[in-house]
Amino acid sequence: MDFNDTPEEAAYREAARAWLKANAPKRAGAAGGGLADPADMEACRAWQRRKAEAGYACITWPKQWGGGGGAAWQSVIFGQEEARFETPANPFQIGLGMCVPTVMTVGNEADKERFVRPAVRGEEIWCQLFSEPAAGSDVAAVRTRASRDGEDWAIDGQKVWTSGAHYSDFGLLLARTDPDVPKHKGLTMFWIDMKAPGVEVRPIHQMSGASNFNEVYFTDLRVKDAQRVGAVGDGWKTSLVTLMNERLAIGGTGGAGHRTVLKLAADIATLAGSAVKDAALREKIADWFVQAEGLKYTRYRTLTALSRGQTPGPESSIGKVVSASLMQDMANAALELEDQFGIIADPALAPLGGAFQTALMNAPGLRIAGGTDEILRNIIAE
Amino acid sequence: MDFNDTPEEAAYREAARAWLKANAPKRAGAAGGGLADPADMEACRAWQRRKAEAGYACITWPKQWGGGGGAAWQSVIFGQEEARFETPANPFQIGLGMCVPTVMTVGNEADKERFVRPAVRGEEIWCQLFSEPAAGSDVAAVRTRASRDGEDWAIDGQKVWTSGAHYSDFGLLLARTDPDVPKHKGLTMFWIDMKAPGVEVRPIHQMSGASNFNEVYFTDLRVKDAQRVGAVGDGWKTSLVTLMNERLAIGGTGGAGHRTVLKLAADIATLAGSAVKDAALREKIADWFVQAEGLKYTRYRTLTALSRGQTPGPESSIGKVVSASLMQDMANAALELEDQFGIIADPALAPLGGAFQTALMNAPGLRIAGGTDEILRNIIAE
Amino acid sequence: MNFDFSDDQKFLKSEARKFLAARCPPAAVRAVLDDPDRPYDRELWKAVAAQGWMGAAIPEEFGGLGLGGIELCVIAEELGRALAPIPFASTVYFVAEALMLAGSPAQKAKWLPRIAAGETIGCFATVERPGVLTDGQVQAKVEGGKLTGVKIPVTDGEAADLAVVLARQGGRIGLFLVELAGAGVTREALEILDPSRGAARLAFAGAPAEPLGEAGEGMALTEAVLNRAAVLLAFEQLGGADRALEMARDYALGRYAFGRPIGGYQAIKHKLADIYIKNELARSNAYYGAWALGDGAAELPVAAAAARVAACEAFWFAAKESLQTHGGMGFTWDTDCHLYYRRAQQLGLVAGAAKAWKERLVAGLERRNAA
Amino acid sequence: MNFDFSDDQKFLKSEARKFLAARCPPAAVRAVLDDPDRPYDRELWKAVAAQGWMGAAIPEEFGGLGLGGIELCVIAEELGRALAPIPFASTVYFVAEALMLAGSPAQKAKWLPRIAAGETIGCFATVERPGVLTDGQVQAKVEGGKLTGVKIPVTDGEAADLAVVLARQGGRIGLFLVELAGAGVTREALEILDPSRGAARLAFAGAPAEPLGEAGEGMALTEAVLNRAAVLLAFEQLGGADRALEMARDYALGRYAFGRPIGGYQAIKHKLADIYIKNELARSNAYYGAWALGDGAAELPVAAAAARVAACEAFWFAAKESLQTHGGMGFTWDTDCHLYYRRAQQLGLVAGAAKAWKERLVAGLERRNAA
Repeated sequence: MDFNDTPEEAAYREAARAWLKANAPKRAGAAGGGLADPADMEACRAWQRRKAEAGYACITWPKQWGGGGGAAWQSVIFGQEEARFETPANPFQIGLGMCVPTVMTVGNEADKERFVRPAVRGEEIWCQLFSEPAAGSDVAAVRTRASRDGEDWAIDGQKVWTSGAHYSDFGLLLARTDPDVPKHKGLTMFWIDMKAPGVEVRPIHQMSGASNFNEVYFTDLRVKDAQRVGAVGDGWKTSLVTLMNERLAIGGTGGAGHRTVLKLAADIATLAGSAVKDAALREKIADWFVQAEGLKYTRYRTLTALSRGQTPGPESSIGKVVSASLMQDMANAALELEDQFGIIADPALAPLGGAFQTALMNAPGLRIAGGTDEILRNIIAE
Repeated sequence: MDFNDTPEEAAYREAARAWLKANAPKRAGAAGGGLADPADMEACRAWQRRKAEAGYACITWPKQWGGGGGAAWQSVIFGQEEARFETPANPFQIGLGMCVPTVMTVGNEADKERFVRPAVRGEEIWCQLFSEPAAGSDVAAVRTRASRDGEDWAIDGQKVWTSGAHYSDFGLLLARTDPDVPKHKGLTMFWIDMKAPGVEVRPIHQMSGASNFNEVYFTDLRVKDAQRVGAVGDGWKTSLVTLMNERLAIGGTGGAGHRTVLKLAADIATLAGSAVKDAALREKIADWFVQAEGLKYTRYRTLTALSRGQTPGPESSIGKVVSASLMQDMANAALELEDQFGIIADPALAPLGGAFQTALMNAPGLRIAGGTDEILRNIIAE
Repeated sequence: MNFDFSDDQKFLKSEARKFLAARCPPAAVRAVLDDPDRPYDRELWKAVAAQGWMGAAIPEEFGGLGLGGIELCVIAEELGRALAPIPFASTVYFVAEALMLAGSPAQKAKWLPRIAAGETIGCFATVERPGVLTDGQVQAKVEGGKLTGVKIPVTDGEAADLAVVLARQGGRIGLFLVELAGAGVTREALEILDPSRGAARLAFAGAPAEPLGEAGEGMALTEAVLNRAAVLLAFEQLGGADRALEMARDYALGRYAFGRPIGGYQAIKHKLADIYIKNELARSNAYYGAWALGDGAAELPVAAAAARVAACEAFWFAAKESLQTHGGMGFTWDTDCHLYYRRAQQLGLVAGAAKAWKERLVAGLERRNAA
Repeated sequence: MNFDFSDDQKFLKSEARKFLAARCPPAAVRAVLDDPDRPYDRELWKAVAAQGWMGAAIPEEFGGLGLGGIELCVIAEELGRALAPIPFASTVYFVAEALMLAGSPAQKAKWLPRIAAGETIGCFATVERPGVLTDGQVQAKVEGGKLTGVKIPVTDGEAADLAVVLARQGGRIGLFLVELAGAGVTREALEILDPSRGAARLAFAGAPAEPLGEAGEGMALTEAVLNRAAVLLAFEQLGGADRALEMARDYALGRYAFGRPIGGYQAIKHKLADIYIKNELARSNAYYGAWALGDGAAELPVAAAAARVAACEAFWFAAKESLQTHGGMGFTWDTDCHLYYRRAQQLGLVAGAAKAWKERLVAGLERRNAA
């Protein structure tokens, strides 16, 4: 158990820090807006490409596919150092965290050759097409139909809650190929071209005003059998590979944390004096700190296990259950401190640029996207 | 909506108060110890008899059966006034709140004649024999067997969590009379003599040290068919009558409340000064107050509905779910205030006679007895 | 003792619900939400005025219906349930109550009939910066009958004709009446968490202001108004919380996952039960507050604080967990969950957050225990 | 960076678990619980001493094993899991740590070998009355090398040979070593929440006392000892919390209601998941505390506070909800749930309650942010 860098780690960290100082761009635009501005997206791609060229993208992946050929600890250290900079948003996370690893695990050689390198370099973006309107959190209830048409497949149906579909080049699709077997047995996975005819993407207008998610409609979309990922009927099993990667990929929630609350409190009055001296607030801050730190170190435990070649346990699933509610509670408490003034959402007028008002409106989505709290508790309990 | 007494209510209240002042005994012994001391039990019986003679026992029941022949509002007012006195424990509550009302609702005339009046006068005490080791909260899973033997029945099996069985004269028993029909259909209700041969009562040693509950074993217990309460096979339906009465009968939890915490806080230091000025504690006290008051007024709403001849809604079930956890949280917070000193359980040394240490050890039983929190949430949700 | 509404009050409640179901469907709320230039629903305001609701608790001599505080609570619950996008609370719970508490005969005679008729919209302008409202926060000043200073945020400040303003005069803090159509008033609409309601920044530069109540009584009067408003707002919150619970239950019963309605799963059932429990506790506290309000009881400060604390907790919990129960639908713009989520925050903050009311509650208990 | 135990540490852990499963079954805990005249399990104490655990973190020159703080954490977790009824924490986490922090060479040479050998039992006597330990609470006095005053409660005060006592001398607060077998010491066993452990009231009337550490450093040294003890106790709590979760899970899987195991119901499943989540967060915080302890890092005060806050919360929640999961069995004397329920309170209070540690944590964060 050691938090200090070994000499080797320290050297890697120093090199990463120097490279970041020389190369990190100013942050361009917020991810929250769905990357609607092309300039924002270009900044994201440019940063990913620069990292890939320096071996800092997909650090643990083989060099032959554009990765860094490095170890898990290098990935952790680079992540820690990158977090100190205000780098662009990361629309590649779903592709590199879930879809492409699935292709790498169960896809054929041609697909790996074709897709891995451009994804690493930020040239192609992926989305994940599992959720459906009638299925919700129950992936096995997928109804989107893939029917044989000679050697090819024809796809009809609808997906929903597809993050980033509006800017994605490819999608990993779960479809029903056999309606006559028990529901989790008749599924098959495909990759699809999101720009192909027969694919229609409709952004979902969220309560926060942004549109990060989409509905995606398929009308007689033609797909070659070569686009199949894994065997026919193995879609459910394959989706578990993807979702396991997802749970590992979802990191902290970002946003305003306990430090920000302390900052807010320093300027605010309560009935009994300054909020920063208010024991009720201080105890809450301690509780939040312990949760946030607990999550951080739980993540380190997961990474330690991975770096030793072990499979992480259920502790790797607790991140989102804890962090989303934490964000909501913290935002609510911060607004309570602002008292009547807290209703103001204008970033120019609200304390700290309206950080907590924004967090309050984003928290519900975070508690739901990627599996509700309830579904994750089931996963943890099993 | 009116909290003030009407002139009629005020007159009744004044008479009740005067009568209580003249007649209420000093409290004799605590109910917590399972009324092991015969003198304690005698004090309980004497007080019940005196109330019955003055028309203050079972105020809403007909006079012909020993009740007060009065209205629900009179019962409420007498209850409020009685609560101001330290009266003896109430071992009659299960009989008068659940068992005897069931006999009154579905029993035959002879049983009503035989049982109601002595129960009202505190001469005979009843217990309820529903729960079994393998059934837990699931009453329909009862296994205790009642077999036909000519005109009579022979009873074999075991009950558990029987409150007051060790001092009860009679018991209301749920037994399986037909094992061949679906499980909630083959049940029948009987009254039994707790002193009859074939009944063995074994007290359960609780974590708090007390023994309020018992295991009750039946070995070839002979019961006349006339002891049947309701039709053969109607036991499940009849038990619902009993349990509905139970939910109405369970009142507040008693024990140390928010006022006691304020009193404790006045004498105690925190890192930041006096506990009574500690905002974290003050906010908790406000939360507890709101819950406790909310329960009190919810009970008034139930009583108002009853006094208008309406059936109360599910709000009448929330009392125990809220109050048991409230008691546990409050005790835990009070011990936190006492800090290292809080481990001392000796009433002579612990602050406020160890009220919170006692509450802490009683709370788990309260959260479980009479249906766990989980079972009550199911009831509320349905 | 009687702890329920009377038959007349129940009739009023059911009529109000029918009226609002027809006049204030979710589409009416969204029309205000989606249009930044619409601070409130004028048609609904007129229709509500025609019902006489603004004057429900205003004496008949001032053009009101002369009903009691409890009748106003009944109306508040239904307005809260419907998320009515009108300046009712500011006008009725705050300004009309302030006038009835502290107004001179002339002030009452001038303004109460106009409020009762729906001709005057009011706003209560006390806050100047983040944090709990304390003496130190009040910088606005009246000199020679002219008001100078800034109030932000002022709920319904954009729509209002008449403001009750907290300000200093000669070192003492008092309440003042200011007509907003007059000179020296600048208003700026604010972007707020719940755009189905309106709020503004009001800047005063020598606006004519007349005292409301005694000089030096400003903080005490504000507290008295807040106590009354807290009970009425608690009923609005209760109405919203009950509706949020209904929405969650209806969704849960109609939605299937893993082959059965999600409402059949204990995780959802127990969540609904938890919402129900908080709502019922809030309802019981609100009823006690209503009695104290209607009866003018000395218990009002503690009863109002308890009603507010319970109602803030209940509506916030119901709104966020109802949204959660809706899953992915819950956080879309087109599902109504976020309307309740926003309104729960709006009502939870508008008369001061629960945190401050908890402190008031315990201080009240200490006074009571000492007495 | 490496955030897990080493293979050697894991081996130590599994050996410790096997050893305690054999030597410290629930029956051993109950034997102390049920007998007021047995303050601890002497046989277990001797067996543990033979393993060398008391000296795990004591340098070899003083008869210890010279392992690190992390190895002691490993042992603590297993002792906590087994609810070991021995004065290990008082002797090792408090007294041995105090000696290593502040002892003179002579004091170390005298006492550490005896502690390592299991010959000396220690206790840490600081508290005199209810509430957080502050300067003002310390009334015990040393004059001319003689101690006068009362300490209550003193965990393991009945069993101990050596006390570290917080007292005033010439107006300054310091720590003192007092041999309890000597003159001027009266002990009285206390009735406590967890009778599987022992505590006493210690009255001193001119008992010989020698200073431990600098005069005037008493509060600072106490805090330093508490920081170290908090991390070690967090591991005991973690061990207890994990065992409580296992008991709940095993019971839920074996218990049937309405035709299926209660563990199949979401209400129970989600309760188990909630316990698991708190336990894992506590584990992660405790690991960080262990690193800070082992490394002597400047982060220790904040890391120790975080470890303690998380561990107190986790063990209390696990103990009470595990008991609840057991239903009616849970609150009987004969089911082991109440042993964990009692121990959760005991460990949650013995080094000061979480409430006070939260304040320490935030004060530490403020210092860190200011730096």
